[in-house]
Amino acid sequence: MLRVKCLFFAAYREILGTEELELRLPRGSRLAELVELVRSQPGAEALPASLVAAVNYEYALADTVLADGDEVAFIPPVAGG
Amino acid sequence: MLRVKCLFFAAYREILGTEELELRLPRGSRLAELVELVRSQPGAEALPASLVAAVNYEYALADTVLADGDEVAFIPPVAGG
Amino acid sequence: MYCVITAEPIDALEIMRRVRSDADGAVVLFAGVVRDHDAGRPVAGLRYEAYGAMAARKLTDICQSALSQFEVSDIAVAHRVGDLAVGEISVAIAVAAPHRDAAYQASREVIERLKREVPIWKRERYVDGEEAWLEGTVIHPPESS
Amino acid sequence: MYCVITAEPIDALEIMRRVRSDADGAVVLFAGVVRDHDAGRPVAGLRYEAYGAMAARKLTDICQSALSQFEVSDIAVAHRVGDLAVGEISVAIAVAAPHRDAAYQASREVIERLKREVPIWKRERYVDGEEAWLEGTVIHPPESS
Repeated sequence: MLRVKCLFFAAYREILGTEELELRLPRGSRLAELVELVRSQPGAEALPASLVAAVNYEYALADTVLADGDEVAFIPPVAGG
Repeated sequence: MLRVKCLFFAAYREILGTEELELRLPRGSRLAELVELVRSQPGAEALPASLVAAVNYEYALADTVLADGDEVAFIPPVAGG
Repeated sequence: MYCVITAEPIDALEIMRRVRSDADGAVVLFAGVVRDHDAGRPVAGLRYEAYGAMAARKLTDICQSALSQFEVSDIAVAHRVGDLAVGEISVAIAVAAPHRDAAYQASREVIERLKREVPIWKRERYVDGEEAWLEGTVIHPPESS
Repeated sequence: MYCVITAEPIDALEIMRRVRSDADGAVVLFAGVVRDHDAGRPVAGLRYEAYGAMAARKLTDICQSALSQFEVSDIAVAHRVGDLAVGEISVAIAVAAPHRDAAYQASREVIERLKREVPIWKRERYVDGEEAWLEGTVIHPPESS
């Protein structure tokens, strides 16, 4: 198994009621599988159909292979400036 | 006769050795005639072939008719900023 | 180069001073400021939230890329987080360059990319008491990972 | 609107403060600064000379025209005259606007027109002791008078 730290910001944090979850997946799992796991959390049905995530501070595609200890942040549409 | 106040800036002031001259011309004279009068001043042969002038703070063409009391400034190529 | 996400008020002059050197003839400063309205609705203030560690890295990437793309000497960026009142500076970008054209272009590039790519979110507090996260720009991850 | 030709050091922050109002989301400041070189030659300082009364009028015309051309709230410009050392601000232009695009465009328009149209001259003092009036831009008077 691998453990990843999931971070939720802004509207996503409010939807899930938490800013951080530690989730476990089988070794070799990809970001797409983590997204499915996140979607199974309580309240997650309010998340949008498309989710953007950053793995270890870089925006990542759904086929990115995860490693133990990765930090995966779910990034709502950005509005800085 | 009409009297105009002529102002010379930067390189032109140095060429003519003065920053201000009061010159007299016949009534109805145009800027072109004032320019000829300026060119007859001591040292004026060092002025460039083309001179730009402002009459009462507005850039003016050679055919501008002058009035008594006008302020005519000879404007070297500008370099502000 | 200087890129920070900060909870402290931004001193625009200090950001400008960080970039200028004696070889520079132009400094362009962009300051984003909290407006008293948005889409016609009166705004009382804003709350900015950032994914701090990633935001600072993304800003650094953006500035490094602008430094190599344009003939500029230095770039400094500070983005505020937390609660801001109308009139407060949310972001300041200073660019110094030997010539102005490059300074303007780099300044523009940094603010446009910041708005599209840096993980920062904005919650508006309206005069009528309501609050809402602002509709933002959807990130497009790189085509290959 | 605020347009001055001044012999006093320019306070960039003060120029910025003059333009911002609560309806503005963006302020762009351009600062022209004395460089330590020109065309490869080491420069010790500059002397700016202006036809003061006309320069202030021309600046005012330029700012008024930018205010009507772009969606900006206010513009302030200060241009220094006299002897300046390397690193001193020769010109500061602040533009405030609800949105940044107009602020950048108006800022650019004002500095470009200032350099082409305002009667100001620049004498460079080189490190080797020589001095020279800078080659400037020839004015083109209006086509009809």
